[in-house]
Amino acid sequence: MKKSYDVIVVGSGVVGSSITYHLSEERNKEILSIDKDFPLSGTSGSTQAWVWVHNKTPAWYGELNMYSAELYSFLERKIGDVEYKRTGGIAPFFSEADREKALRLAEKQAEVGIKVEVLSRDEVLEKEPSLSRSIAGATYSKIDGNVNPFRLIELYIRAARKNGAKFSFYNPVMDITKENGLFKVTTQDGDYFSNQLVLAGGPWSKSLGKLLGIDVPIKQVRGQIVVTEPLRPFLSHTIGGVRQADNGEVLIGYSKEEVGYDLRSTLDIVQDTARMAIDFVPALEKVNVVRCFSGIRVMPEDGFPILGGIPGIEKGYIAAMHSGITLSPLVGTLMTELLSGGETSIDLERYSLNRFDSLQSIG
Amino acid sequence: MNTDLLIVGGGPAGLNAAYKAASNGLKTTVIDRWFTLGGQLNQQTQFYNNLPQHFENQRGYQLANYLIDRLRKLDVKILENHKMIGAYNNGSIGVTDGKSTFQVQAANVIMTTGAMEEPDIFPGWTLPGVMTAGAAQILINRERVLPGKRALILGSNNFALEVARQLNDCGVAVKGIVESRNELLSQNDELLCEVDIPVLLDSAIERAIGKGEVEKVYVNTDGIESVYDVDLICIAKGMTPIFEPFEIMSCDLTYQEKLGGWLPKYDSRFETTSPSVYIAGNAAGITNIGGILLTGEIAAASILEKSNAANSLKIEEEKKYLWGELYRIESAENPSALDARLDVIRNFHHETGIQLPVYLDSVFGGLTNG
Amino acid sequence: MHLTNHPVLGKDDRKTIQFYFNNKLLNAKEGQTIAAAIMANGIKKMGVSRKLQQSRGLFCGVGRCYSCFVTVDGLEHVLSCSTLVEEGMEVYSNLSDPDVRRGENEY
Amino acid sequence: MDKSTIVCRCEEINIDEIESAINLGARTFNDIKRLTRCGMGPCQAKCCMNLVRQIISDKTGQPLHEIRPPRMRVPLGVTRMGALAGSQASSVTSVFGESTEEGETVHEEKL
Repeated sequence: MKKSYDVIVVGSGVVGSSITYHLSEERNKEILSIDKDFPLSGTSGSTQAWVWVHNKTPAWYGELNMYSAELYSFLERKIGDVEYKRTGGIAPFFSEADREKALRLAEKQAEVGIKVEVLSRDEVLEKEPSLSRSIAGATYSKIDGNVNPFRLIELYIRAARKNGAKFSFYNPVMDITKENGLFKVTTQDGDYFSNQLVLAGGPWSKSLGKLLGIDVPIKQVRGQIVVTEPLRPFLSHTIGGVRQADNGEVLIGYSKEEVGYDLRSTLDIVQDTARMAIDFVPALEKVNVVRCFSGIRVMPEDGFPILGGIPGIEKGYIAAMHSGITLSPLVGTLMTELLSGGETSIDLERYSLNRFDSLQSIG
Repeated sequence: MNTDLLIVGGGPAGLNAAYKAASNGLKTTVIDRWFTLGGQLNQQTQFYNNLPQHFENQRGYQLANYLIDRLRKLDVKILENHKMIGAYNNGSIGVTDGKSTFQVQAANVIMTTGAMEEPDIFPGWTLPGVMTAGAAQILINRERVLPGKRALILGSNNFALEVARQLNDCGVAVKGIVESRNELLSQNDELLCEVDIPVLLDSAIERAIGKGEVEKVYVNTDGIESVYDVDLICIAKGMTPIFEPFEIMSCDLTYQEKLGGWLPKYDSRFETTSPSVYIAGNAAGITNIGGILLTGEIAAASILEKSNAANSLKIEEEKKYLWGELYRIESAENPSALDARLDVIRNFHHETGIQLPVYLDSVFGGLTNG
Repeated sequence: MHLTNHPVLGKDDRKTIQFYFNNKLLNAKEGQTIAAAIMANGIKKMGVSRKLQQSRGLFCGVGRCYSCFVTVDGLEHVLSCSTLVEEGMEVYSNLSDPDVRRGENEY
Repeated sequence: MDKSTIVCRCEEINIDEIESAINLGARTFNDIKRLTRCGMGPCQAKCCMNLVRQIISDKTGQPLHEIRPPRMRVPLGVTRMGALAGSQASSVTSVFGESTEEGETVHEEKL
């Protein structure tokens, strides 16, 4: 394999492969994406894969998600069918007190153009008759949906390859240094050099940052998901915590635990998730649970994406965020604009690594 | 629920371990996913003539009844129809009875999860009428149901021959034992004496066809195709340890082909890499009935020793005897599996740096010298 | 076929009970599993596979392969090899899996 | 053997589909599982585990002792949702409620 590239993207998850694909579209750069494993073996392959916008706050963050969701139909025309479905999103609430909050949310989101409706119980049940009669209402927005993450990443990679980008899998990065103005990326399979470097390591961003002497303030958050046997299609919306996949399986999950990179499923959470499933959709009581899985989500310390140049490291960039599935089309686009030296369509200042007070060189 | 010792799996290894522990005063609980105790021993009608010395030689199902009756006389909590489905954050085991799920907190656990039969595949292997040899054996000896009228057996290990013979004796016409090698895997070919069961060496099942169930099977013998009108194919490819409950308990695995594939690592006390989680029976490597009983007993004795529940000198004497028996039986019936088992144990002790007990010198030495 | 006289175990003296399989009244022995009771009546097919709609029946016999699902008294996807048959039980083949699966990847 | 022979009984994945995943670069059972769904059905790879390991070994030359089984999942065996839930109430009152506290970022998407 060639040793020298214009850009090396470390990480081929949904964020890394989107950046690689979008960079490759211009066909003026030689690009290599390196992954320590096989794509989908980490966070991107263990997700409920919502493309979710409507209750992300504050509004400017909701807006970022909205722009990205809007790009999905355009993306599908370019890379193929990623099974993106704008099902509409329902976030149920169980008490009247929550209705006030819901109305405030709708008001705030309207300011940036996200249309959120606050539904009564009967309106929710009309949309989704299987939901429990004990809910009080829900927020609803047409913009939410979901995607098949396996197809998404596969097609990002296929399209990037078609445009000439190279991928190297099962190849951990062991060191990154700068030599004569070039990045030298030492991997298990040897050294690679590049002019520009993008860190898109998801939950491993912290350890990748250390190689460059920077602290990437992200946490690893475990989410456990319960999966049923395939059922006849009966849920048509993406519901906060519950959705039915194309193949009929229902995925239920809400948990967040800071336990490091530990992929075990624990019955404490699994049982609680099962209870929640029945609280939301009583008919699920009789169905078989086939498996549970855990995903390690990326959680920047303040919750918002880290996007842009790495302070103090010329031509070094980083993209680390929660909600990578929702955000990947937009992040790929913005990072391409940034690496190509142009102005980005959205000002990335707010998302810079600079914003963290704790940022300090540890090199 | 709290217990001193939880035994997951009420087959011969678990039952023997439970008896050992409970008769020495440990508060013992046995869970089994099936509606009866005894595990796969229940449908073994063959006569065992090489059991450990403290057992009378007898047929498999009789031994199962003996082990169950003996245990029921003691103060042991027995939960049939209870399945381990996972673990909690605090390390306790999650058990379901099909209606709810609860925690069992145990100072020690012995998991005797047994083994499963490996499938062997050919076009049409998913048709009804194709089943594991073990399933056919359950049908005739436990359920008293004939699984078919005319059968082929795929594979020629000991178990394949046992089941072929038992099917024959129950009135199923066994049309052939299909083996891809040029000789039988089993040495026990006296099982085929006095019966009309053809052996098809250098043979493979090319495909099975039928409407809704197996009707015809094409067998290729050295390039020549023959058609068999059978309605039953029994697959006997071999067994592999059931390790997934150990993985849930964070036990490290190792690979030993002679023991059936991937299995948990364990030491000379049959403790896994997960402290207080012990292993016995076929889960600790595919063995014979003697090995299954003895490993259960050694695991239980090790827990008694650790819990100071019995006189330590007495326990050591007992363990010496049990290991002697294990060595005697396995070296006679399955020396390569014994070799692999001792490898697993030696590697574990090598990794932890803990010395093997002196009384095992003869066992491990016996092997190196032999 | 029921094996009434076993070469080692002798006569089967278990009580005969009755159950329904696809609305047909069949005999079984008390203590048998549903799969065994169905097979004792000469039936091997318990249902069809989800994607290719191929026939499926008892395979492993010990509740690990999930090939022998049936519907029991209205509850879908019950393992026939590990559930005991009961007097009057209504059992149906597993024929109604949702045909929503694609050949493609999904989770 | 005929490449259309089923390997995974549950998801009905054949030899050809598994070999295609290996051709795409997959080297572990877990990766093949994600690409093909092989081993994701009710038996959770218990039947096809060693069949798939053998195919990986035949196709790539990796020795069997280096090919690990797939990650085993909870629950060990298919379990009714109601049996998992038991009679206790859920601790989750509303996913919505926890996500719209003032000043708190919303992380609804389970990425």
